[in-house]
Amino acid sequence: MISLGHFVALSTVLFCIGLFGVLTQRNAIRFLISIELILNAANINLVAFNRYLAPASAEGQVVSLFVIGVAAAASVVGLILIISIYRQRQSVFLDDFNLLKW
Amino acid sequence: MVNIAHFIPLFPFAAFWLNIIFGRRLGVASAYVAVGASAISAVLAWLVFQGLLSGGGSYTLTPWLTVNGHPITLGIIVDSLTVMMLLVVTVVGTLIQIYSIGYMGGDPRFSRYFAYISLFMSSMLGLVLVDNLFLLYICWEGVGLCSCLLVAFWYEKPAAAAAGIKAFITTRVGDTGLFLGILLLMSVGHSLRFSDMGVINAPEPLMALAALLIFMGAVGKSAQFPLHVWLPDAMEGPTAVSALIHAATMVAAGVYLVARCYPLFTAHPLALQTVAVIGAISAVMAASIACFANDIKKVLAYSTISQLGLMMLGLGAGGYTGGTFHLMTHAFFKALLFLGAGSVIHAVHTQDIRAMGGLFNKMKVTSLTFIIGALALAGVAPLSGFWSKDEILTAVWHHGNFGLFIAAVTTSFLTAFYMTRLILLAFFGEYRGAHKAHESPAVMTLPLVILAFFALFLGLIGSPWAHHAFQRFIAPAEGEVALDIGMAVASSVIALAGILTAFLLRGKFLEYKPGACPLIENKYYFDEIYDALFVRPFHWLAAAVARFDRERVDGVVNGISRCVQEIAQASRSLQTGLVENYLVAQAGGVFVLIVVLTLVGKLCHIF
Amino acid sequence: MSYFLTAIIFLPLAGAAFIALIPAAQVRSIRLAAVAFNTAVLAAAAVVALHFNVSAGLQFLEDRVWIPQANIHYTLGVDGISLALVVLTALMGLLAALASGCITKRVKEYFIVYQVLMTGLLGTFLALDLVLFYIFWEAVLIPMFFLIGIWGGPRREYAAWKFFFYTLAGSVAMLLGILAVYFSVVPHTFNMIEIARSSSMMPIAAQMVFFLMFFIAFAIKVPVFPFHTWLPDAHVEAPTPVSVILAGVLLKMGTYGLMRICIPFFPAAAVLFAFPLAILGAVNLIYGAFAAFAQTDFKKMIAYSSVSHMGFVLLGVAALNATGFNGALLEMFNHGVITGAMFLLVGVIYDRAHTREISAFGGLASVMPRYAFFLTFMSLASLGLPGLSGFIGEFLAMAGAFFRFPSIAVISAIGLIALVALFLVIIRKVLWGKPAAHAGYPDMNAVEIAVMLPLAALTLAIGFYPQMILQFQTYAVNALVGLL
Amino acid sequence: MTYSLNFISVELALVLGALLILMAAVFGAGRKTLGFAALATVMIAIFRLPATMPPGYPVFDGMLVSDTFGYGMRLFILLTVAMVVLMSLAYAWPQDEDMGEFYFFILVATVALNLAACAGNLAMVYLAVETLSIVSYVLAGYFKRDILSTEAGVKYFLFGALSTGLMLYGISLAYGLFGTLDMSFIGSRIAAGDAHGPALVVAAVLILAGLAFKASLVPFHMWVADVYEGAPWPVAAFLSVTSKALGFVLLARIFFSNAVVAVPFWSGVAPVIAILTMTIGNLAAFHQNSVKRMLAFSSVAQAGYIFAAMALGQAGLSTAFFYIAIYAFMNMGAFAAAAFLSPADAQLEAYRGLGRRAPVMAFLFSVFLLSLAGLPPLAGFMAKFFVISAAVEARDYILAGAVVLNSILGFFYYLKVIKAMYFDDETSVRECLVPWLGYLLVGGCAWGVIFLAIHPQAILDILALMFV
Repeated sequence: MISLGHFVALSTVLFCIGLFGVLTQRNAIRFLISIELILNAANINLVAFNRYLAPASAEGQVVSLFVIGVAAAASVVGLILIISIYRQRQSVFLDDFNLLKW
Repeated sequence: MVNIAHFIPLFPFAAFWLNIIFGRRLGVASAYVAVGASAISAVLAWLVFQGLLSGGGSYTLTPWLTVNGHPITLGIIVDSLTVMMLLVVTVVGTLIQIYSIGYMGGDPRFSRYFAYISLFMSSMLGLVLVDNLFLLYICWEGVGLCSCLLVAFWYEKPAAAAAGIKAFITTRVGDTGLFLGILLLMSVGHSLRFSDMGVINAPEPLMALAALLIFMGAVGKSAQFPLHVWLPDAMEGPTAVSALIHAATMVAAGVYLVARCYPLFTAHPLALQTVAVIGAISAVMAASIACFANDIKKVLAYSTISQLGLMMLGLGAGGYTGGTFHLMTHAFFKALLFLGAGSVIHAVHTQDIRAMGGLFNKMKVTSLTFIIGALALAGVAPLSGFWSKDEILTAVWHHGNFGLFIAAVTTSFLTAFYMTRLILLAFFGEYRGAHKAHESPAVMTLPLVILAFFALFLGLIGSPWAHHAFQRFIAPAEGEVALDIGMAVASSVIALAGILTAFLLRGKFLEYKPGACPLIENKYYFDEIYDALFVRPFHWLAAAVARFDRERVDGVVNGISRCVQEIAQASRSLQTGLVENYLVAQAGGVFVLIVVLTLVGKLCHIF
Repeated sequence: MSYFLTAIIFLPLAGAAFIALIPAAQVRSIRLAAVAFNTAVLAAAAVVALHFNVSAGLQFLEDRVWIPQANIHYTLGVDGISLALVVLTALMGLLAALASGCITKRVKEYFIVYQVLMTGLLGTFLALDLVLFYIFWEAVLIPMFFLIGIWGGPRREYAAWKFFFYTLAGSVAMLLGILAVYFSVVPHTFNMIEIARSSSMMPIAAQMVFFLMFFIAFAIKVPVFPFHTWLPDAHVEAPTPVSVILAGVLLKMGTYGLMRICIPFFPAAAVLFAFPLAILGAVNLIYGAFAAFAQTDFKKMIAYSSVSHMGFVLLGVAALNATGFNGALLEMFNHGVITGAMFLLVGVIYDRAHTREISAFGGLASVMPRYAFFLTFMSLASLGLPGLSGFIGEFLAMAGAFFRFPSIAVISAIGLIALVALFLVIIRKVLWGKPAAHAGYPDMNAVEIAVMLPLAALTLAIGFYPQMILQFQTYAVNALVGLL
Repeated sequence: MTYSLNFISVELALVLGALLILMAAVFGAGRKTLGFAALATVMIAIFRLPATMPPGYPVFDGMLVSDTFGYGMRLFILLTVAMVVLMSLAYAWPQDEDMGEFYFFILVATVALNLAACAGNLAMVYLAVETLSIVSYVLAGYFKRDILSTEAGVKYFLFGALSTGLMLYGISLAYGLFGTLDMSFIGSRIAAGDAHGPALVVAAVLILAGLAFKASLVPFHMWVADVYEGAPWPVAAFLSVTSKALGFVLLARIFFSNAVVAVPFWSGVAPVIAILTMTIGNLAAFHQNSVKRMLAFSSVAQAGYIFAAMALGQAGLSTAFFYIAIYAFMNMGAFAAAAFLSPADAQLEAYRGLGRRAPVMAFLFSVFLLSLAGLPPLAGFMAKFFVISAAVEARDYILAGAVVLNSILGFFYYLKVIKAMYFDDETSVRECLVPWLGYLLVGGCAWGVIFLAIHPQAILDILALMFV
């Protein structure tokens, strides 16, 4: 029987993978994917806690729906920016974005 | 009639400002302004003298400053010592100023000279009039300033400039002693007035120290033993200046100070003894140097130091009247000698007595007056020098200290010796100089004659024929004074012996090879010692301090700013511009925060 | 008279605003406006001096609430201690404005910044609320930074930076001190009078720490020995009128602070720190004189000499008795007048010879007799010749120090002799000797003499009748001694 | 319900205005008209604000909270946005930029800001912060053709996405801990002290990450310089004043108003973060030769001072927001003046000799810089003075000493700019003409800086109401 522990474990694992992905990626697109992982880990948490801890209200699920919507908007904007910088630098590698420094 | 005394210094002071501001326009008239002012002062001094005889006394004018709760008031002291000094300063001053009209004839800064002389007169007169030590110190420094300005009057000559500064600094060293004495007296005795100088009940050693410190000021000003080096160099100034300041008045201020604070010194025998010893040393040492000096003004300068030493010896040996009497007579005949020397230099344009000779028949008046002055100085019987020097010898004899008496005797002997040597070399034999010597104009010779008159007859007022009028006038409390015939004879014998030996050795004076007696010829190497001990270390220390300041202290300041800049430079390079670094930093920050907080939570076991 | 002090403080600021309206081209009218406003300030200061009741403490009091939350009041007042300094500031302000003829580039900005500086200075001496005092204290920094930085000599920026950050570091320590005192006085207040009144309650340890916090700020301004290296640079690089104000007034802010804040607020600590303070005073005196002796730049010599003159003031303050305080206050006033005059004279020679190397002068007495008179007069006043005002201040300070620490007073007597040697050497190197070939300089013109005459007259007058200044101080000084 | 509608009528007006402007831009309306339209929208929103009084009623059952603190902050946000719009009206935009979207984004951001200011629920906090961030990423990268601007946009996105992601995860953990996202409920649970332990710390720190990113505190401040340098001047001003203020508002709401979570957090770690922020901000700004980057780091340092006040706990809160109010005037004025003085080239050399070429604007710019540095007669000093006196009152001498020492460091680089303007003589003779609107804005800010120095009473009374 899947209990709350499993869900929390799953979400923590997802969160760590996403975090690891964010910190080590060279490629901007892979970065976006890792961000999605983190957001979905949070969603899992929200839904699981709603189901197991506060079944009365649907607050957790409603919020996770919102999160999905907003996450989509965020990645759209992210992609726009990455495309616009790609058009200028012909590369999406994060190391190339180093004109602004010191 | 006495309380007009405080106007005496004001006239020369006004003359000073007149000459300074309108000097250029007044031209020669500035001399008349100065002479007029000091003449008026002389008349006022005479009136005050009459007032004193008819029972006048000291009086105070206004409270001036309160220090440590005790008021210092501007007071005027009118007693025999002051009046004697007033008369001496004004009379000699006026005569010398008349003389310097001729002597300073063509000088471009004629009016500036008379301005300084008037300022000197006013501060000297102020010095003898004020009734407390603090105001005396003010006039004391004023006098020192004027001596520096006048010595360095021809400041184009580097030697004159250096001599002026040397004079001011050396006297200032002494004055600092006086300054500390004043502070000590104020902190212990709470009063600086001369009248209650003797009655201060304070711990013995402190009062002795105060007396010694005050004496240190006198030593500086009267060019006594340790601080005498400035007087011979001060001869760089015009001879009239040397006559007025470095012979008659200013150098006597030291003796005046000791005489004025005499109750303080007599209350502490140790202080009195030091005065005597210092006087003796200066007298003998200066006299010995004078015997070998070849510059006419240097001879007279060293003779002044030795005569002042004699006066200090007299005072130190308890002979208050002797010291003051010699002070008065010495002022006149030493001024005469200097003015005579001035007239000689004016004629032959050289100061080296070996290049003179045979002036007697060329400059009749100057030579005659000069010889009278010399005899008075040597202490030959009827002249003024004999009476006052005899007083001192009797005082030293009664004092009982045999060493001091020997010093006094040798000084008298040497004085007679070098004065005769001077006269023989300068006025007799054949003329060795290049210039055609001619007698000085009347304006210069007239003061010589008047001074010669004083040199001849001034002594008599202290002689038994005038039943010791001067002694009774100067120290009424000391009771009857008798002339010690034996001592009078002895001093005459000593004087004649001195003259005789000089007469016998006259042949050897000219072919005397310099270097035969290096110690005395080089003036006991005082200048070199002081230079090595004080001047050079002072410069070295100043340079060291400036370098320390520039490198060390500034170094620290610049160091701090440089290291702050370095830290800033380092922290700036944290911004690498690479996104990964930023993300790692952020995630790292979160991780560190979590770890720290859980630890902190565990520590204060909140969880 | 309730608004009089505010008028005095903000009159120069009004002048600045007025000058801002004048077009930059009309240089003459700008200078006239500046002189006019400064004369008005001097007149106002004179009125205050005339109406000053000699036997009363604080007068012309103004007390308005400024920020109730932080209990900050706009309090002004003048008493024996600050009166002489206010008059000095007004006087030097006017004379420096008159002597600003040598400023030719960006004259309009110069006078605007100059007037702001004057406001800051006047405010510092009149403020009785600690925060108000701090605000005016810091308000002086920026104008000085501009004055030295824009119109200064070759290394002006280094000097401006150094001056700014040195003083800022000190005043920041003072800010902490002010707040610490605010919170340790039971009825929390910034008012200096109340704090002084309730100063005995503070524990001795707290008093000592707060004393040091304030002392650092004032020591840098005085300047005291280890913190003095900004002074020579600032003086050498500042234009003449600015260095007149710097020497004439700015150095007094430090010693004024010592007497207004450090001594009355922390009497127990003051007694404990009296001996070190006296030692610092003696070191200042001797160190300054020796360092000055070895300098080759004429202006740097005068700068170091004012370090040693401030040594006298420190000795006076360290004496913690009526004579010492009187001497310190009088020496502050005299030093302002005399060293201000000396810097004006250095400016006169610099305008003609365009160099400050003392070896370049010589024999000027025959070339410029009037200049020679004034330089000799002022040098003698600086070396403390009795009969001139310099001596009276030094005498009282030394007397005060002697009563309390005789050994230190004796040691600092060496400084006296060194000072004499220093100024005589200055006279010899500049005035005496044969005039150099090219030294055909014109003598002092009318404006320069007009500026020098009041200073010389004041020096002579105080020298002959010191009661003129001392009468104002006695009440305040006795009150101060009463607190110890 | 009607009260709730009334409450969000401010936001509705803004949204309506934004949409209208977008439509007008599509139909080719002029740049000036769009600007004034945006300004009008903000004015209307401000007039709607009183309608949200009186405070105290729940809005949308807890999602938003109506209290005087929220009311005050919404007024602050609307005023600062009005300033930003005024600045962008007067700013010399490159010719080919169409301004419609710009004003649209600004207004949307304002809506998000207002909602965040009075958020009562953690979900609302996340939603508001996320929408604000999305809009800010686009604003930061507004100059599509300028490589610096796009890089700024991307960097801001990458950094922002991570931090909001972390915040969301924190919120989900909090939801797990307390079973609800309503902040007042969470606060009372924590106050009762029944939920604590490492989990709470992790949740708190993760939420803090999101907010600290907005408020640019130390570990999360790396993005500031690069984004400000790349972004156009008005956006940099907007980010440095309004969104930074929002960061502090949310910090106050979550970590202060009711929850006393992580007590060790405040007394132990917060002062360290504050000191680090100040010091690193000041030190990094030392050697900048671009005025924009220097101002960016100075805003980080100022954030440090604000957080120092907050680190003193409940007592320091009103001082912190007093500082924020004055900071808004100073910083907005400084950014505006810097923008008008040399719009294209932000290097220090471009500012040389401006003291003569544009005397009034240069003088005002110096006033702002000196006020930021904390020179006494100006409001900046008053703000710093209150912070230091709060620190000394709380016996936290280390913090007080740090603020004092940092203000010395601050003087160094602020003076460097003033030195360049007044001491050095100019290199380029480019005439600097500023429209009257610009003078209105900069003059207004200068008046604020000087008036608030003389009479800080005006703000102190409002703050007393807000933190009753």
